Amino acid sequence: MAPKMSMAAAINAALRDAMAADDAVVVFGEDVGPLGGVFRVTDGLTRDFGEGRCFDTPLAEAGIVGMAVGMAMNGMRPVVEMQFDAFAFPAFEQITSHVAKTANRTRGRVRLPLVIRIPYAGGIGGVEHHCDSSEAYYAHTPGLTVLAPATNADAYGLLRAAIEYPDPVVFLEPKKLYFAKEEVDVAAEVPPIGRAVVRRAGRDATLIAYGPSVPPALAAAEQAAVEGRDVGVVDLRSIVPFDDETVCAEVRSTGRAVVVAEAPGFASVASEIAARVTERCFHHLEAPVHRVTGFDVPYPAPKLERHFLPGVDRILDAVDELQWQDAA
Amino acid sequence: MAPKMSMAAAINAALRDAMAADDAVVVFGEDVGPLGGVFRVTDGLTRDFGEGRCFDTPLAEAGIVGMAVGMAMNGMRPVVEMQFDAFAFPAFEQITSHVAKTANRTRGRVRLPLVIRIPYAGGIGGVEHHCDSSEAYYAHTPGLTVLAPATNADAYGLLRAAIEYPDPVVFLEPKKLYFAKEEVDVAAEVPPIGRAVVRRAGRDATLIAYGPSVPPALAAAEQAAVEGRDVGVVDLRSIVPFDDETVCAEVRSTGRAVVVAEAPGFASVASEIAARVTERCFHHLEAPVHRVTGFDVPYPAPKLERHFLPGVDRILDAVDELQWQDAA
Amino acid sequence: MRLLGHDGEPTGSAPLPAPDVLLDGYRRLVAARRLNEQAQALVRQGRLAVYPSSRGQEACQVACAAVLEERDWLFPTYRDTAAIVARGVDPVEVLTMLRGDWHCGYDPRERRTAPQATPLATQLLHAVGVGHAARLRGEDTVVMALCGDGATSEGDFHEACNFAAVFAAPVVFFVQNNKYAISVPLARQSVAPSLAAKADGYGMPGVLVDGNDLPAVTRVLAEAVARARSGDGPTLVEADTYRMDAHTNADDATRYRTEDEVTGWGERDPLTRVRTYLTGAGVLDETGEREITAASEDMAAQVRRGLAVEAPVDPDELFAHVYATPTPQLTSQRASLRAELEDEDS
Amino acid sequence: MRLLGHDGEPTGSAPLPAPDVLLDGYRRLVAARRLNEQAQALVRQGRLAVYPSSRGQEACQVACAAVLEERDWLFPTYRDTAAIVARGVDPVEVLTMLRGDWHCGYDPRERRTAPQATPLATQLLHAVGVGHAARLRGEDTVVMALCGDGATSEGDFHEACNFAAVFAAPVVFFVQNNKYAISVPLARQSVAPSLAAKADGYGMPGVLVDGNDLPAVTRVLAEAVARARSGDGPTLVEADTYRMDAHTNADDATRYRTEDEVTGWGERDPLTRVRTYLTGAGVLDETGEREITAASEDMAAQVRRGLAVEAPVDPDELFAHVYATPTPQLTSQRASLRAELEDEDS
Ligand SMILES: Cc1ncc(C[n+]2csc(CCOP(=O)(O)OP(=O)(O)O)c2C)c(N)n1
Ligand SMILES: Cc1ncc(C[n+]2csc(CCOP(=O)(O)OP(=O)(O)O)c2C)c(N)n1
Ligand SMILES: [Mg+2]
Ligand SMILES: [Mg+2]
Repeated sequence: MAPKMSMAAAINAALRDAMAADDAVVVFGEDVGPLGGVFRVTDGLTRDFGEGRCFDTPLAEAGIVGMAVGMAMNGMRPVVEMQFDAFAFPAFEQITSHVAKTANRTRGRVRLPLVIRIPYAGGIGGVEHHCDSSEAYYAHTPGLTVLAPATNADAYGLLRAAIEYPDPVVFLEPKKLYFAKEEVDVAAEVPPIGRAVVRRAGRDATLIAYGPSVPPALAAAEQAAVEGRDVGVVDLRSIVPFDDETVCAEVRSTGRAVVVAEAPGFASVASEIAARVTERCFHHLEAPVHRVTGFDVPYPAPKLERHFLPGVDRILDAVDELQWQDAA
Repeated sequence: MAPKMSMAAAINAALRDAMAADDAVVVFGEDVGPLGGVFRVTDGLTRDFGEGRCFDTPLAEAGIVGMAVGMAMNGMRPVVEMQFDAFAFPAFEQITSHVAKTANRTRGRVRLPLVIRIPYAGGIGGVEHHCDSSEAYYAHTPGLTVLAPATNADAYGLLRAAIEYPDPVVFLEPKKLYFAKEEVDVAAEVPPIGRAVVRRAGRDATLIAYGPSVPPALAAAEQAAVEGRDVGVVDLRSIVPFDDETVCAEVRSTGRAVVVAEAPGFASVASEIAARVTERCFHHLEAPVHRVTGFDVPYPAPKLERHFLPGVDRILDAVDELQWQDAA
Repeated sequence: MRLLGHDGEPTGSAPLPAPDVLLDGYRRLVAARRLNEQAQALVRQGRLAVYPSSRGQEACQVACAAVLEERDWLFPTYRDTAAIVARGVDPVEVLTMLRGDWHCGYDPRERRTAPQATPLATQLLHAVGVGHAARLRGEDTVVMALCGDGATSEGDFHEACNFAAVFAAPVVFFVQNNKYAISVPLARQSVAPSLAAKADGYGMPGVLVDGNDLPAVTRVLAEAVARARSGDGPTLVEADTYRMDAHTNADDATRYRTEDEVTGWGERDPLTRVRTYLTGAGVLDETGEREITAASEDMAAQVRRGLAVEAPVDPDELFAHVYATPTPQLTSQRASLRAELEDEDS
Repeated sequence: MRLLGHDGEPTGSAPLPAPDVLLDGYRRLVAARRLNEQAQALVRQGRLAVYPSSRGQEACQVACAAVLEERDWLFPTYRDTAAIVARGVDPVEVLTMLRGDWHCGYDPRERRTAPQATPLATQLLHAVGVGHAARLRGEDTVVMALCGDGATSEGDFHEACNFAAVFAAPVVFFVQNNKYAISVPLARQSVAPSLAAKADGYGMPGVLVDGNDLPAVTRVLAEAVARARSGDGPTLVEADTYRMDAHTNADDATRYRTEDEVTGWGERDPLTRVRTYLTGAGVLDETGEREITAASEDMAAQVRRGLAVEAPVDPDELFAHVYATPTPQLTSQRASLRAELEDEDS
């Protein structure tokens, strides 16, 4: 049996193993050095690999990402941390105008093998700006690869894959999953980027989720089973590229789908999933694809958080609405 | 008959009339002063209203938007210009973390009546960074109101409405429409924010478009009519708030819809429209809602632009694919 | 710039304020210290989720509020709770954010105090905008904009300083250089001779002041405010101070700094030297001290009482303030949440 | 810093380079000028969509390339075509972007010359990254990072300077202060005594140099390169120069500056003073001048020939480079575009 570790520990292990395997891998950001990051994800890296391989920078996110672009241009594989979701926004111009476009701009002559790690999404009762779900901004930007692990094993494996990838990856780490322990086999094969996984097969309906929404989706499926419905769960893992094949195969087989995501729903990744699944599976659908997402409001204060987040009940309600019976 | 003017002139007139009507309206940005803006949209404002009412700033977009936030906090109604789409990205943090959220953060005690004008989208053979369609980023951000006029009269009317609005508005001005002249009745009633308009009624299918995509949608409908199909066109005008009522009424009556937009399609406003129309009109749909959008690639070099942009042929192809006949 | 040595002896570089003025300042210092300690205690008791303490920085906190008129504006950060309270905002309201009730606990318009800014340095630009708006209307409002040493590395700091200088905006940029940005020491933030030296690059005066010296900080800030008010534009003031507590309670400061360093700064405590001086000057005796302590205890008790009440938060508030008029989308989302909650209740 | 006066007289503040070195510099100046003029002509003929000219700034363009070794990197902007060509990149390739063919016409790796940056100041951070990467590997690469006066107002300028200083990165920040950012004059960009003064705030040396004085710019940049190479970190160099042409052909400079101002700067032309000096020193005669002109005409003819060929652009290129391996989405989008084009053709 593989050892149990938290997602934070799994990511730490992935960074370590990648750094040990390749001298070109360097880690930097705010507080990632001696402190080991505010979530301790980079714990011990400076101590074990030296200040040249894992270091703190001045406090400036565009600076961090911009420097990573340059280092990637010059033979390195930078892995940078944005301290929280909303604190990646100062780097937005660097991300959209350079990280995403440099390979294309140079007709593939300059690729940027870098990873932007972002502690991601909510559910931790954080104060404002600490719980945003920003995947839509990145997923909409051509040239970025956007990953969001939901299990500790995937966090390890996908991060290893991301660091080895020739193109830039935005790596979204669900904060609320950082500390629960699960088995992680670091010797397992690295999962391919771009492939979803069916976490639970189901004949009646399909829940499509990623990152922090996978656990509530699984819990909802569990609960639905109790209530007599066989609901499956697809964990996307990779938002870009999108695994149409796996997702559509499931939806075609069930004829009903609900997308679950924390971000506000308007013009979101959930919208994309609903639209593309419908385009591809229209004649298999018994009901429109439903979306269970955050409301179209700024991430709320901690005391209102539970009303905002897509939880088991809201998912089950959406499943109930999938027109199981002819209208009366 | 109302006089003919270009969209650039209509926007200039809206700024002038708003400045004349309300001393609190101030215009600033890069090159908007003596030069009158790189598109001459602010031509003559400094001369006619003085340096205090229309002025150039240092070259820093976060600075411009951040200063606008402060001025709006303190009784002004700033209208700022971002020189081109992609040059609004340095202001992204100010826009998402402050412009969009200040009213909510303060429980409505501090509202920000400001307008961010952005010369928007492509079709002008511009070099890189000058043709991006960035509406998805704004539309996904709760707290922003996002408008995109397609006619010169709407450009005038919606900008007047935006300046009078109590909340911040992102105002997207289709660059490729800046210079063609149309009749504009500045005395006409100001159109309400949040209402789409049916530009062309149609019985067979509905094209849903906004901003720069409205003219090709209308041209496609024209062409379809020649080919014997009665295709309608809805011009959204307001992306947020979204006019579900008007859009869904049209789609329900035709049973077929195509969304047309220039931005890359993935996780875009077009995705949202397809998803929400499907949610609301599922049982009226004869075919899945199609999307005709930019490809999921960075905005291309001028010589490749025509392959990227959704044009009449591509729209007609999408209409053709709306399953008009039983599969053979 | 220093007026009062660590030992409470006047340095003589400029006259000290009148004893009663200084006594009043001392009263505020004690209140600010008590607030910091009370909030920390509330965190330990689980009544507050988090508290970024300004213990050790109280002279800065008190001074930046004291030099402002009612018509001026204060732009604080998450660390400046004591300054906000010194400006007259109810401490219970200020702490609302940190108990998870809402993003900004107070009405920013009431005391002309902006919401506590979290995204670093962003608020400095808002401060410039507020100042420039006032100036365009011919008002003589001054804006005090606070940030930390770490925040000076952000692009927004640069843009704000430059905009203020170019527009001669009535802004005082007050950097509390407390030597750390969470764990990152000043040396990793800047290798400039001082943060005040950054003023050169904007064409504005830059002043470095002992941030643990209440009369000195007050004097320097008052001068900067006067300059701004008279139309001579912004000033950058750097206060040399130290964050005595960890970044927040969630932080483990032993990972990045030594006990010795902390102890060393403890000897430069901003309260002690004023107390020593006032006692020496015969302005403060045991009765006075007791009185001051009692007042601060009253305030602390009021805070405890205020935070003991668990105010229910209405789920409708999720939707109420995003737009002046909710969009049809928000109206329908609110309706569906209400329906859900009714289902739950039934 | 100035070595050669407007009148071509040595100022004596430092020795001039050897005559043959200066003659070589003159040759490059003439080539750069000719390139600017040729490109402008091509715009008028509709062969180029747009050209941001560096006429008047040729001394800067030539010097910043000349002081670099092959192993160094150059980070240019849209205005620095002449510098890129001086670095050895084929002018036809460089101009590819401006004729609408592709975003970056040349292979950045071949001459270690980054793509011409359009989003202002963003490239300065990339320069720091390239330099820091080299330094971590123990290489002595130097990075020359160019920007304009306007770009110094951007947050990225600040962050780049600060990162470079803190990491002692081997970067030379070279600001061509040509007095305008499109229409916005320097006075609206900064009220600092100089842009070089911004260096103080980062703890790096800042040097102001006459940007129309080839030997002076070369000397100052060479010193900065040497400092960077020896591990002593970055330098900020400000060149006092002037943009003789409009921002681009799309711009109407008469809206914001006077003819007199332009004429005045014409008298400080960077070519004239070197020519005057070299002629006076007997190093340049009519034959030499003719030879140099002929060489530059050859280059111009080559540019004309190169741009006369309309290279077809393959629509597949839309999808080819976005990812090393196209996503399934791009593969299917490419297929549908191909099908469309086949339909068109048939
Ligand atoms: C844009 C942004 N990036 C990162 C953070 C996370 N963060 C919060 S406080 C802090 C350190 C700030 O240091 P400093 O400016 O010195 O202020 P201090 O906390 O010492 O008062 C960091 C990195 C943030 N709030 N905003
Ligand atoms: C981030 C960003 N904002 C705005 C622009 C539009 N723009 C292009 S050049 C320019 C002026 C730049 O002035 P300066 O830095 O002085 O360089 P110069 O053109 O004079 O060489 C502007 C505003 C841009 N390219 N990037
Ligand atoms: Mg600090
Ligand atoms: Mg310039």
